[in-house]
Amino acid sequence: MHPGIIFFLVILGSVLFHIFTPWYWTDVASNWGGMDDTITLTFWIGGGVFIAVCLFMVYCVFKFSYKEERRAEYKPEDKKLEKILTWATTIGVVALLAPGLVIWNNYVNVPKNAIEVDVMAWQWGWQYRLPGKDGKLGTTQIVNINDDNPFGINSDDPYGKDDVMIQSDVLNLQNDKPVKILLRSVDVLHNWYVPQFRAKMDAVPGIVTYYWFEPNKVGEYEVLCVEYCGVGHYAMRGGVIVQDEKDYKNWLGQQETYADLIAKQENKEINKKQLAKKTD
Amino acid sequence: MSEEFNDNKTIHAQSSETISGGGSSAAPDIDYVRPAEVEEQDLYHGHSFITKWVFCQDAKVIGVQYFLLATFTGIVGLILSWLMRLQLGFPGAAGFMTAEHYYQFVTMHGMIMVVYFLTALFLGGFGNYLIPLMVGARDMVFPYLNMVSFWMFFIAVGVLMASFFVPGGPTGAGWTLYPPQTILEGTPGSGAGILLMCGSLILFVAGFTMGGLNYLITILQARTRGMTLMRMPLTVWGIFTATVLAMLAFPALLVGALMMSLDKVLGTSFFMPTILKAGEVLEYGGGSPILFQHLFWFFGHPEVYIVALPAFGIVSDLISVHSRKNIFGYRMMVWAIVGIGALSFFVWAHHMYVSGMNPWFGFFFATTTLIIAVPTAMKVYNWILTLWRGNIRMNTVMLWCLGFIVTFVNGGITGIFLGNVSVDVPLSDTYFVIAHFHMVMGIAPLMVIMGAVYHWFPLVAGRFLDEKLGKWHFWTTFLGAYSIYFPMHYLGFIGVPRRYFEMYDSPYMTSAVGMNEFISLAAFLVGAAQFILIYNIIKTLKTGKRAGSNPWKACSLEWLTPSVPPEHGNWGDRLPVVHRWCYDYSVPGAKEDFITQTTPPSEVQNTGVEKT
Amino acid sequence: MSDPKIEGLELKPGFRGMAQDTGSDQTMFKGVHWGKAMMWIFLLSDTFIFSCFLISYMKGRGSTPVEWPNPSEVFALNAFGVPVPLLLIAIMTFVLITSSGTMALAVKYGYEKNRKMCGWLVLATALGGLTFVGMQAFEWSKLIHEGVRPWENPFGAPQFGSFFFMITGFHGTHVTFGVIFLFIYAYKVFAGHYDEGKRGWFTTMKGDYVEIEILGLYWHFVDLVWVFIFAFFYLW
Amino acid sequence: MDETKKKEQASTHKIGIYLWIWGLLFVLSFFSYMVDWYQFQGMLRWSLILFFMFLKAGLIMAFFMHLFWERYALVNVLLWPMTAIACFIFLMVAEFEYTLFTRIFYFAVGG
Repeated sequence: MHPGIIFFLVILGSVLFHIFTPWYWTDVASNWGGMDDTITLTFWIGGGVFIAVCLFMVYCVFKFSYKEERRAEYKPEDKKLEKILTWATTIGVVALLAPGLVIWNNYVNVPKNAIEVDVMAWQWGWQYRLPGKDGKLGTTQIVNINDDNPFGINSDDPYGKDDVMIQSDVLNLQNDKPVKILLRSVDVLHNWYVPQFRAKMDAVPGIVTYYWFEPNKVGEYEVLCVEYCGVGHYAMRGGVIVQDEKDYKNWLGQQETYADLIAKQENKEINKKQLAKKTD
Repeated sequence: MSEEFNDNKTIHAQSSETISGGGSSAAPDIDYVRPAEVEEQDLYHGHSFITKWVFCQDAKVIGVQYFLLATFTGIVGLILSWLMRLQLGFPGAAGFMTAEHYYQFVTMHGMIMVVYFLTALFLGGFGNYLIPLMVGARDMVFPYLNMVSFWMFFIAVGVLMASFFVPGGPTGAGWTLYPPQTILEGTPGSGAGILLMCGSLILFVAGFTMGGLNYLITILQARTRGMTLMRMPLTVWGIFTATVLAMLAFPALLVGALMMSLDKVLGTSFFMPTILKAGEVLEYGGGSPILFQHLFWFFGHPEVYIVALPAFGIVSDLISVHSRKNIFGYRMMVWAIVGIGALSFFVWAHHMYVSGMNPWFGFFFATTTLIIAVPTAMKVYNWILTLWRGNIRMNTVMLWCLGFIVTFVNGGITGIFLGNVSVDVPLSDTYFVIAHFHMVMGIAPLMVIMGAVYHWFPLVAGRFLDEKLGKWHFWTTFLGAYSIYFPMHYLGFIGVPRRYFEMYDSPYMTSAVGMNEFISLAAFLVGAAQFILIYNIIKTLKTGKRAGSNPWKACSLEWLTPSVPPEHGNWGDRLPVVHRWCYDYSVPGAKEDFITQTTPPSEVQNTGVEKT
Repeated sequence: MSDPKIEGLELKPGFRGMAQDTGSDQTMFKGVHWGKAMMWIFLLSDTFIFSCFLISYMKGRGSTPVEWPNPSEVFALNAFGVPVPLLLIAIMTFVLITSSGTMALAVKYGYEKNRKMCGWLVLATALGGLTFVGMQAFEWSKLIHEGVRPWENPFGAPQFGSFFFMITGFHGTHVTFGVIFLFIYAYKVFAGHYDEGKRGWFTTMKGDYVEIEILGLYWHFVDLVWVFIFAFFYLW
Repeated sequence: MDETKKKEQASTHKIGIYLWIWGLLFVLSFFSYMVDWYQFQGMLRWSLILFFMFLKAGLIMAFFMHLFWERYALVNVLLWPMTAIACFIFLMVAEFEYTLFTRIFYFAVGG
């Protein structure tokens, strides 16, 4: 069999695989459908180049196979052809880059009405914190973290008192409402990623990173850690539940705030003291 | 010792008397080449076994030494990849495999393949063997330093391999070695393992610097008469540019490795912020993990091109020789290599789009990254335009080149996905990335290495490798590797994250099980197929067909040595004089379909040869 | 070091000359000795090492919210009972520049094949370097005595000590290697190796006074790096 | 002056130029020391420091390292790679400002 045939079959197989693949992205469940569109565009342009180049190669292999009596063409360069190809490629590249940059501009500029969510990562788990009535998260420090202050909120920060604390790896979000995910880590790099939302960013110890999205499909999603974070990396999961406004408000009302926690601790202290007094 | 040097009287420095004419006055002599600028090089000729084959100063022997040692580390890397694929395809099939082991294998596989296999093989192996031959030098300019370079590499490999046997094992922090992970208690190999890794890298960089200085100065300052830069084979251009990149990029790795070691040993906080580990706040504070990522990728991205550029260069030569046609658009090819090399220093943070760096960098790096696509695409066009109206020999070497074109174009296109910042967001840290970089800097350069082995083996050993075995080797490798990495992209689309020890508990990922099994089986097959080459080499060395001088009818200098395989000193009594570029194939009107670089113009008058 | 004479080629000046050199055969750097070209490329690579160190220092210092110690006070030295800021550093700079000057003259006399002058100047450079290393050792011990450690210090951000010891240590290592080679080369000059063209110990190349220039390049580079360290570490 | 002597002189430089540069380096070092002595602050301090630094570095490279007399092929090979360093520096300045911002904004004690 002529090798060209096999190369042709490889190209054909690649195209067919792409068309009939059962493995493809999950349905997008956030506002980042534009990323999927850019990927599709890249597939059209890039795939077109791939097929064209490879088919041309296969054609040459068939057409110009070695013959003792034939001489190859002698043509060191063709300035005009090279110029055309350079410009065509440049145009293709610009066509790919432009939408990419537009979406990135959207990605780094968070809408004003986004709810901030503090996602705190450690080896190996997540917990979340939502702003209270004042709409602002309190500042934190890792050294403050202990059993009484699981998020390390600075106690003298007035914004921190009403912060809602969710000590579970499942986060509830309101449908059609933008969220700004503020990521921090107490030990190593992590990355809070829901494939259906498309967006991701590393959580880096020592700084706070962010990204935003707007969930637009009610449902339950799985959170994966996608930045290698040690031997438990593959098992570091979490969850997101996207709810309607009513369900969400309902859920939010049941959560404990930092002030609640402090009060509880103080009550415990008082009870203890009273108990001690009684036994005296 | 002095009798071991060449006596200057036996090898003449070519003075101006040995060339005819002066190119001026009476009869303009078209064969005129300027007189020698630099004195003849004295060489140290070893006599004992040790000085001839072990501590040898002959670049060709050093090249083969590099090749063998790099191949050895490559086989170690291959075995590690088998173990990883065993776990991924058939979880639990290897009973001893824990998550610790898995991550250690991932790390070592990555580092070995990128640095100790590909870099060492292309620059140390092919660079040492081919540069002096291709530019017409007697040897590298500093043979002693060259020898030390190899032995530093040897020690570096030894230190790296030693980490398998220390308590805690080798480091398991991923080949990118991102802190704080790398040096935190609980990460596999966070003690001796990471220190040995850093030490080994520092040794490698030191050794490589010695070799790299040799390659650069040999190419820049020791070319033979008539050999201009624009007459050099693209192989030399590729290796040259890659070496420049290495000289300027490895410093960042060296600094990163050194600072990481200090963080580990002295407890400094270069990369270590305040960390809460198991309820305790560690004694670190104030450092910046992202700084390491910048240093690492300031090295890491040029490193990609350190591997790719020699492959570009070599494959250009192979395609040209075996399609009996000059490489199309030579000047464009040279400028593309140089341009890609220069640009590669301005794109590093496209590996860090979702790392939490300053988000505005995304715009800068996406733009610079996609600019690189233009010269790269030009190279691809020129390869296939070289085939156009050629006279293509469909031998094993050509097959590897065609395999390279397919895999490289495929991997290059997926690179555009990942370089374009917002497309990278959903795809980064998934199997798409794994598939992309294995296709473009794993399989594609490997195809070139194999092609180069089949091409230059007749020069190194004087015998042809067996074609039939070679074709088996090619088709299993190409089809197998393609069916490993092409479908793997689609697993990345689902969202299967990389560096997962096992992953089948998520509902939408269970669909990947069957594909993972298939990929693993293909990986076993491809790995095993590489041993065909080893068998082929052993067989050929005993019974292979003798090649004789210039068996491929090539034009470039390395085939024109007085003896095959070339001896120490390469050129016998006289250095060659070069009159043309190395791609004068199928010149109209010429007697044969190639004109060697040393053929003077007076012998090819009345042909359609163009002045170069 | 100055325009070489290349047979069969008229060297043009400026950028046209550059294009011509690049396009010509055999050598790109016309008339530049192999060893000298190698040293230049090596120094380029070394520049990248020091740049990476200094960039890391900049990033580390810039991103810590903890106050950075004031180098003007930390490195002050008591002279006649008054603390003089950066006194020792100023003297160290003085010594290093002095040695750089003697080295430059050594290269000059080397090219004139003035064995005696060249030898003495190389020796003087070596002694200058030795003084510098000695003073650096004194500075280190003073700081260590004051409680500065690579991982902490009593004045402020812990990274101060880390970067200080690492960068000056790396520079000091360069100086130390330079001093060792300067002594060796001083011996070789006095022994006349460069006059008779004696081969080196490990190389097949014949000795030539160009080796003094090569060593000089290295030594001036060490001085050059100090200029940057002085500006960024002590004056910032 | 006969031909051979001219050639001899062409390959080496007059001692005066070295002494000049040497002296200039001392003076410039003294000036940059004075920047600290008089405790200039802000932009003035920075521009003076950088000015003296680059001037000193330039003098050392140009005359002590003979770059001024070298052919442009070598000079350009040495200086162009510095653009990569410059790019690295500019980006790292942006990076440390961003890092410092997030640290102060999210971690600073008190609201």
